Amino acid sequence: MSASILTIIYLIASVTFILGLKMLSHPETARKGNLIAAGGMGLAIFGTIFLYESADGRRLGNLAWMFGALVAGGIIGTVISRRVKMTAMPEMVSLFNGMGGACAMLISLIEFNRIEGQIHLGHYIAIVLGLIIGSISFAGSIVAYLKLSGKQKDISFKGQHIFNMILFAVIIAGAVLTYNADPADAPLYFYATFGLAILYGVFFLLPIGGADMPVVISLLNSLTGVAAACGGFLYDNKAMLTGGILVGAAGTLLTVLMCKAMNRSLLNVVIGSFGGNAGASGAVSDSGGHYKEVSLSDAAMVMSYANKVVIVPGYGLAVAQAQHTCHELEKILTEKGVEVTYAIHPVAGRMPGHMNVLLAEADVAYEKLEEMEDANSGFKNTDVVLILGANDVVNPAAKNDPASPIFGMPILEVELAKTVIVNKRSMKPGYAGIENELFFQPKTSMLFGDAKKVLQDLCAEVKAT
Amino acid sequence: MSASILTIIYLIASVTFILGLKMLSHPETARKGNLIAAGGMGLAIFGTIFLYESADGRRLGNLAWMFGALVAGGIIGTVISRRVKMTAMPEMVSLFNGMGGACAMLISLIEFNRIEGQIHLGHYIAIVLGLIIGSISFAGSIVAYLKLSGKQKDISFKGQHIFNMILFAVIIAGAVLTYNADPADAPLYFYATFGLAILYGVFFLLPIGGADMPVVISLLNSLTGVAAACGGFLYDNKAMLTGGILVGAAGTLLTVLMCKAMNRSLLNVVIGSFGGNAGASGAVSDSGGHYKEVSLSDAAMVMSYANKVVIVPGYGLAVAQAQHTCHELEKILTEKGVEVTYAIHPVAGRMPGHMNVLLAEADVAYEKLEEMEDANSGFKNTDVVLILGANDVVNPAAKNDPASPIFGMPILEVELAKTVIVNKRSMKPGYAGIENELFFQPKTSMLFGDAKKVLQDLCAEVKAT
Amino acid sequence: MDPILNFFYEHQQIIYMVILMIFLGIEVIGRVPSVLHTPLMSGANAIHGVVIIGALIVMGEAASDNYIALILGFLAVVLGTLNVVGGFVVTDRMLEMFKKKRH
Amino acid sequence: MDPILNFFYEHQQIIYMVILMIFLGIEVIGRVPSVLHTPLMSGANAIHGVVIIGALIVMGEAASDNYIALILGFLAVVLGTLNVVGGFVVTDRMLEMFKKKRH
Ligand SMILES: NC(=O)c1ccc[n+]([C@@H]2O[C@H](COP(=O)([O-])OP(=O)(O)OC[C@H]3O[C@@H](n4cnc5c(N)ncnc54)[C@H](OP(=O)(O)O)[C@@H]3O)[C@@H](O)[C@H]2O)c1
Ligand SMILES: NC(=O)c1ccc[n+]([C@@H]2O[C@H](COP(=O)([O-])OP(=O)(O)OC[C@H]3O[C@@H](n4cnc5c(N)ncnc54)[C@H](OP(=O)(O)O)[C@@H]3O)[C@@H](O)[C@H]2O)c1
Repeated sequence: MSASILTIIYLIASVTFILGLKMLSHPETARKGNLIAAGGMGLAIFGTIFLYESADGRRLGNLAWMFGALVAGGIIGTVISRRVKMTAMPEMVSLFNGMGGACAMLISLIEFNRIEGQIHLGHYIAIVLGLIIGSISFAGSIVAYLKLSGKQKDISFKGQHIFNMILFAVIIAGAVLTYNADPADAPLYFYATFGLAILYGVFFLLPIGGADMPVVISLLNSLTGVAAACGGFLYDNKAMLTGGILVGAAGTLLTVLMCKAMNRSLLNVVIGSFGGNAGASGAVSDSGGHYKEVSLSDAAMVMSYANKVVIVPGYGLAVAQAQHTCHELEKILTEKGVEVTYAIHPVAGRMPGHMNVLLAEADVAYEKLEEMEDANSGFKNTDVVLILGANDVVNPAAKNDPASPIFGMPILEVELAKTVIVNKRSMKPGYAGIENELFFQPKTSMLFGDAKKVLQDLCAEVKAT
Repeated sequence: MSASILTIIYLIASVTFILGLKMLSHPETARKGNLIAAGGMGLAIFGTIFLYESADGRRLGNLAWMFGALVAGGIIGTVISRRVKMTAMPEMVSLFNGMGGACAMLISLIEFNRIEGQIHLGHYIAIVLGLIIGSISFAGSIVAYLKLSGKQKDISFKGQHIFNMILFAVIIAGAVLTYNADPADAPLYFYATFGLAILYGVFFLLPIGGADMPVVISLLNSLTGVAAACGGFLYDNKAMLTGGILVGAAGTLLTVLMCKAMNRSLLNVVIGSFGGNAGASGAVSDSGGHYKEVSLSDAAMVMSYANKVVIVPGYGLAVAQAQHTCHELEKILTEKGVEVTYAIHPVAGRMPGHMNVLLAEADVAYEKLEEMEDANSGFKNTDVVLILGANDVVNPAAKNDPASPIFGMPILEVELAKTVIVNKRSMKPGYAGIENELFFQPKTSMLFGDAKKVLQDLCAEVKAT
Repeated sequence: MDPILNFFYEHQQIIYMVILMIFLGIEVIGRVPSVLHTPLMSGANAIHGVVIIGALIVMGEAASDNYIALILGFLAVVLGTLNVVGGFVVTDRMLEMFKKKRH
Repeated sequence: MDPILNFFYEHQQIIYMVILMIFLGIEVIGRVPSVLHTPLMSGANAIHGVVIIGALIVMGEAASDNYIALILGFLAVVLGTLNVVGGFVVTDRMLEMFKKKRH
């Protein structure tokens, strides 16, 4: 009886997951979708607590512990995620993803201890897969989190990838050994496998550059999905199975789509080809070429008398938290009759849609944001392009220099505009860690300083003129 | 062993069905998709013949009969469908759909006779549903076929819909009775249900006007899908189940999409509101208003000296089989430096995409076909619109006259063009069976005659000028 | 109530499959341009010809002296084949037309 | 070979569900605009928090004196909840931003 009600509850949950994900991928319905999925999740959770019956027909016990855990997790989760700054979102996602991985991992650990005598192969696979994938995604996510929040630099050493592959092979071997070993030493192998999986997760992430993090997080995300699905197989639980696989599949596709947007192949994201150099940014910079600077007042002047100004926000704007000031400047210029729009590069910043989230946070009107294609067609009749802490996304090398690591990535062709004003703090390169010839072009002039500070001054100056 | 191979085969088949349908809905991949699905189907069929094992582990017998049937069906099917004229496609689809329905129906009949003693409710439902749905879709499709090929007029009588509903209720009752009746008279009820289902199929289709046929065929199509799914449930056969449901779902959506395109609600398609009058076309026509005619030579003249001519093909072009001549005219005009395009209304003709199929058959270049939206925006700087056997799709009443049965249906706004030349054989109305005020507008002039004949003469005339 | 619940419980796998297929069916053709409505309908029509499998099974399981079953089965297989073969061929012919357009 | 075949045979339902879900997962987010990549990732992230159900089950089935299991289970549930709650809240916050844009 209650068992069949539970099946229906799980069925509903699965449906809400599918619907939720579907709605999440359309701007109008996204938010509703998220809530729907959340609702289904809640249903599934409480359904399980009150209706689940184990094989021998017993209900779940230890309810006190359970609710304790739920409340604790619930409160912590809400607080953290309400507090976190918009710009720290990727870290957050990564962190929570890690939690899910850890959860799957722990389940496998416990289940392994509950095994008595010979175990059905299918179940063992589910357990050990859950353990391995869970651990990898847990360790990986934590490293990703540390990196994104700047607590951990990229580390890469010669033959790292061969090392990783070997490590992975050993893990598989461990899993097989555990199954065939006699009960006495099975645990030994099992925990070894566990440890190695954690290790692999760490090494897997170490070399990957911050620029590639979102992609990798999305990858780990789909991994966790698969881990959850293992649980679903283990408990023959449809909600877990469908939810897990759904995320596994969608996540994988999403990862690929992200790579496309950044013009990277998944493979060399994982091998961390250029992301790797990221840490080494400083090194490359300050080399040759002549660039001219522009004074605040001149910059203000040029913009106030322009017909069309396009603002190109980048990572720098985000770190400087200058979005509000930027919106300020936009309003002032608009009052002066200048047409101001924003050119949004899909991978500007550190996460996809980073700029949209950022500017939306500052109440910038949706209509003012132009996607890359439209922006590029608009530049030729633009008087001034104001680049705020963007670099790679406006680097002509992506078009002109086949040798460049970012060659082929679609960019904002700002050099089509009459004048280009670039705000950044120095001549240091961006995440790709490469020189940007744009800065040395005659029509470009640099406006050094922290984005926020500069924008405040610009506002003042423009008001003045 | 062979059983498990068969499961895999069925799995592959299901996947090809999904992929096939997916690819079928994108112009580039459509044809490949069709072949893939066909491949999967073949696999499933031969897999079944050679690997299927009944519950008691016996292989299938009567192979001679089987192959006989397969060959017979195969040959007939290929020949008919190779022969049929492009414009008779809807009939064909309807006919083949009927075959599928009949197949499901026969299966249920046989299975019913194989029942010994008390039957599991689930199975009975599968059988009787298969019978009812199969029969309805069989009978319905045949009627649809007869109507589309002009062998059967629309028939509607007062309270037909109430009658149908009652009939349907009786059918359900019959199904229930059969289950509860004692084995002796069960067959009686069963065959009664069967007969009534056939009857229902006929009555369901009788009132529906030819204009609505494609929609209804699509509806019957998804019904047959469900019938197939019943078989899948009956034999616990995944290929049938997935394939059937897939078509059932996709078919239903497609039906709705078609209605949208024709701006009809599914409900009043089924209630056959205006489709009904269609038969009565002649009646309404020839009433009041003044229209002027244009001579062939004048028409030719106007077009040869126009800068932009837009051809609006309609059902009349199809029945006249004038697509090739039409293409001819287009080429001649183009040589004369006239810009010629075709304005394609989504529901012009008698099946969606009818005009595209037709013109493509005549090798008209894809680029020359304009979808309704683009066409409408182009008309204002069009010199001559040449309407070939189209009527409802250019009837301004759809925009202006809330009383009109087609009010609200998006139309080609040809009256925006400088001059409109309408070719049809008389002042008779089109499928909606209503007057078309366009014909009486000052800028419109009629060019009576069979589309093919008229076009041939036009070609000659234009060449001459 | 109870029997229904049990039905759900016993056939949950099937029910899941049905629901997932429904979603897929809708998702998969969601963005079909109206030009392709007819070929798509025809293609789908061919696919539900899979019902022929059922026909093959009943006919193959029929006792070889049970002529009613054999004849009905024979008919069923013929009709099913018509649905399948006719369906796919017609669809292919229609799409051939569209093919032409692509250059 | 044989064991694999049998595996297919025994678990065909599950395998079907997995494959269908894969299709659905791909179909469903197929047309997501790059703007929504992050919220979508975050939403998906919340959904795989469904793994918490497993945690609840192990913890609920643990003997009430088996402290290792209880503690690990407790941890698992906490972490799972974090994944679920955190995930959905973060996603909602991100989308709130987009919401604003709609006027
Ligand atoms: N959006 C995504 O999804 C995503 C994901 C992964 C990777 N990425 C990668 O990240 C990069 C994004 O390109 P981007 O042009 O936005 O950023 P970028 O190429 O990393 O350049 C950012 C620039 O901002 C400047 N900057 C830093 N702090 C600043 C501050 N406080 N005020 C003013 N300027 C400051 C830096 O120069 P100074 O140090 O001289 O100030 C730096 O050159 C691309 O390579 C993209 O592939 C993006
Ligand atoms: N495409 C679809 O999917 C679909 C499906 C269902 C219903 N419909 C309906 O069908 C209608 C299609 O509109 P339509 O404008 O294409 O066709 P229509 O409104 O039916 O008009 C066709 C016209 O062609 C003329 N005609 C017939 N034979 C001719 C010939 N041999 N030479 C020249 N003219 C000839 C007829 O007038 P004469 O008799 O005076 O010649 C008739 O007025 C719409 O009402 C639509 O809703 C379409």
